[in-house]
Amino acid sequence: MWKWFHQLASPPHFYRISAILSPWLAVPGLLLIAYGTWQGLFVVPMDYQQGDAFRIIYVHVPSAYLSLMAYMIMATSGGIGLIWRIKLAHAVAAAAAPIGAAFTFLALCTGSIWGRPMWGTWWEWGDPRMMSELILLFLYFGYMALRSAIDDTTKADKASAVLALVGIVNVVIVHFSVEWWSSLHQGQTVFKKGTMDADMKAALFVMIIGFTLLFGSMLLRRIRTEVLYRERRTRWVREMILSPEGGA
Amino acid sequence: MTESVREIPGILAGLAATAKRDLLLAWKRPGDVLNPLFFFAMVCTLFPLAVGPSAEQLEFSGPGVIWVAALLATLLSLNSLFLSDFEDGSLDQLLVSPQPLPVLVIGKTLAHWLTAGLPLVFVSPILAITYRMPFSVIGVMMLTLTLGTISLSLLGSIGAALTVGLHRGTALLSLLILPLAMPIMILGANAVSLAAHNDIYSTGIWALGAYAIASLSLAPYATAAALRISNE
Amino acid sequence: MTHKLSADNLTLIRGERCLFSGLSFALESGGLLVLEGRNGCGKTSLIRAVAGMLSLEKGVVYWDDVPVEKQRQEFHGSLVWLAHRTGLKGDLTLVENLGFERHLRAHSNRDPEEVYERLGIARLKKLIVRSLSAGQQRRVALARMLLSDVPLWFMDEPFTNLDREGRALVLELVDEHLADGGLCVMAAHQDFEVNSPMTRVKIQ
Amino acid sequence: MDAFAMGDYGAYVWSCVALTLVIVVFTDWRARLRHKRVYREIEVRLKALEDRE
Repeated sequence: MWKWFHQLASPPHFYRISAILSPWLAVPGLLLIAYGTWQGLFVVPMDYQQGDAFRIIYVHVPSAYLSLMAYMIMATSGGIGLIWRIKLAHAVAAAAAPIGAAFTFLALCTGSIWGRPMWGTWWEWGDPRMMSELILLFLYFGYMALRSAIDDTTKADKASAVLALVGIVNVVIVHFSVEWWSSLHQGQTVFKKGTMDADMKAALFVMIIGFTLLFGSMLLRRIRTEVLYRERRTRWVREMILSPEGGA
Repeated sequence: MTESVREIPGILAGLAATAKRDLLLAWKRPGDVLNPLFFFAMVCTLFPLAVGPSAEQLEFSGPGVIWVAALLATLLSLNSLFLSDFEDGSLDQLLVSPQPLPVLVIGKTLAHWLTAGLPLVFVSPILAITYRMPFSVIGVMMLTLTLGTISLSLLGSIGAALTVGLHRGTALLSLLILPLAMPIMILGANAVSLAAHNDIYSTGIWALGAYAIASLSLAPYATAAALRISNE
Repeated sequence: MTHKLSADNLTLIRGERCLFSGLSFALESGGLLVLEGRNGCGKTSLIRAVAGMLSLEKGVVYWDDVPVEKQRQEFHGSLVWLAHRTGLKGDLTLVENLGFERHLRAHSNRDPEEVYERLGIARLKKLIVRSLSAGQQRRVALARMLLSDVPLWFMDEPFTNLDREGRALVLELVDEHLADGGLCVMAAHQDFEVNSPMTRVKIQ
Repeated sequence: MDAFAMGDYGAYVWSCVALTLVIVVFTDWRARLRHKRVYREIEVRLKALEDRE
C-alpha cells in the first residue's frame, strides 16, 4: 500500500496514470449528472412548500458540497506537502484552489437565484450558509493571491500551505460565529431539513456522486499541468516531449 | 573561550527582550503608533457624515462602526510588524538565535498589541460617547475590544509573516487577514449591540476569550513557520 | 571541548537554477572554511543554508555529528551570524542594540568597554546606529560576535564596507577566535591570508 | 412543455442549470488551455536547446 502510494507520488508515473484515469472519472460522472438532472428536474414531484423552485438544489447542493471538499483537499494536501515534503501534494493543492473557487462562486450564484423567489431578494445577508460560503470564496481569493504573489514555486507552495491550514481552522469558527450571528438577527434559511422525500434524496445523491467524479477528473487535469510545469527541467519530461509520439 | 560553560538566557528573557526592543522602537517613532489611532478616529467620523447624524441611527450602528474601524486600524499597523526586521537583517538574527522562534514571535506580537491594540481600546470610549453609547455598554465594548485586538494581533502576525518581503504586500495582507478576522468582528460587534439592547451578551465575550486563548496557543507556531518560509 | 561542523552532499535549487549539488565539507575546531566564487554564484545561499536559514533540496549539515534539524536549538545556541545586513536597529543606540543581543544567546565574560575600545567604536556608544557610517556599523556587528560566547562564527562577506585596517582587524579577530578553538565559516570573494588552517570550497 | 415551465419557476431553475454548465465548462476549458500553453512552452525551449547542441 505505502509502496504503491510512493510509486503514484513519483511525477512521471502519476503523469502517465492520470492520463488513463481521467476519462474513467469524467464519463461516469457526466452520465450520472445527466441521469440525476433528468430525475431531479422532470421526474421527482415538486416540493409542497417551494414548488418547483426547490429543484435548484440539484445543482446548488453539489457545488456547495464541492466548494468545501476542494478546500479540505487543498489544505490537507498542503499540510502533507509541508510535513513529508511530497512535491505532488503541493501540486494537488495548487490545482484544487481554482476549481474550489469556481464551485464556491457557483454555489453563491445558484443560492442567490434560488433566494429570489423564496425571499424576494437576490441576496439575504441573514442566511448563515450564504455568508459562510461568501467568506469561503474570500479565503480562496486570498490563497490564490498569495500563490501568485510569490515567484519562487517551492516558497509559494509552503507559504500557501500554511495559509490553507490556518484557514481550515477558521472555516469552522466562521461557520459557528455566523450561525450565532444570524440567530440574533432571525436569519432565515431556505434549506429546511427533513422536508425531502426518498426519491428527491436519491436524485440529489446521484447528482452529488456525479459532480464529485467530474470534479475528480477536472482536478486530475490541473494536477497534470502543475506536475508538467514543475518538472519541466527533468529528464523524463524532456524524453516524453521530444519522443516522436509526444505526450500531450 | 569554549572552556567556559555556555548558558543560554531563558525563554522569558528572550520574550521580554524582544518585546522591550519593539516598544523602545515604537517609543522612538511615535508616528507609527499614532497614525492607526488617527485612522481609527477618522473612519468613525466618516460614518455619520455618510449616513446622517440622526440619533437613533448612531446608537444603532455605533458598535458595528467602532468595531469595523478598529479592525481596519489594526490591519493598517500590521504590515510593519516584521518588515523592518526583514529589511535590516534582524529577522536573520532572530531565526538563528537559540531562543524558540514562537516565543520571540509572542514577544513581538505582545509589543504590537501594546502599541496598536491597547491604544484603540483606550481611545474607543471617546468615540463611543459621540455615538451616544451608555457607559454600561462602553465597558462591554472595551472588554470585547481588548479580547478582540489580542486575537487580531496574533492572527495578523501570521499574515504579516506570510507577506513580509513581498512587493504589494500591504493589499495582500488585508486580503489574507480580513476573512480570517471576520469571526472576531462578528462576535465583538454583536456582543456590544446585545449589551446595548440590554440583552444577554456573555456568549460573545466567552467566545472572544476562547478565540483569544486558542490563537495565543496556535498562531505563534504558524507565524514562526511562515517567517522561516518567507525569509528563505 | 572540540566541535565539528560537517556537511554531506548538499544540493540547493533556487527558483530555476541549481546553485550547487553534491557539496560536502568537514570543519574541526580551530579551522576556517572559506566559500569562494564570483558574486551571485550562491555563496550567500550556501552559507545561509548551512546556518539553517535555507531549506536544502538534498543533503545534511551535521554539528558534532548530529544533524542540525535534530538539534536546531543547540546548533543555533553555538553560532553567531554576521552578514551584509547587520541586523542592527537604526533607531537604537549601539549599546541598546548589543544589549538586546545579550538576551538572545550566551554572552562571553569579555568586558564590553574593552571590546568597544578595541573595535574603535567606544566613542560612538551613545549614538543611534543610523547615524554611523557603514564601516562603523560593521564594527558594531563585529562587537556582537565578540560579546557572544559561541564556538561557531558565520561571516557572509565580512570585508565589505571596511577599510584596510578594518579588514586586518577582522582577520586578527578570526585568528584569535580560531586559536581559542573556535570555528569560522566565511563567504568571501577577495583573497586573504590567515595563520590558521584554512579549507577552501569553490562554487562554480 | 409544462415540465420545462415548472410553474413560474422555470426561468430560475433553468438559469441555474445553464450557469452551472457555463462555469464548469469554462473552468475546464481554461485548464485545457493552460496545459496546452505549458506544454508548448516546454517544447519550444527543449527544441531550442537541441538545436544549440
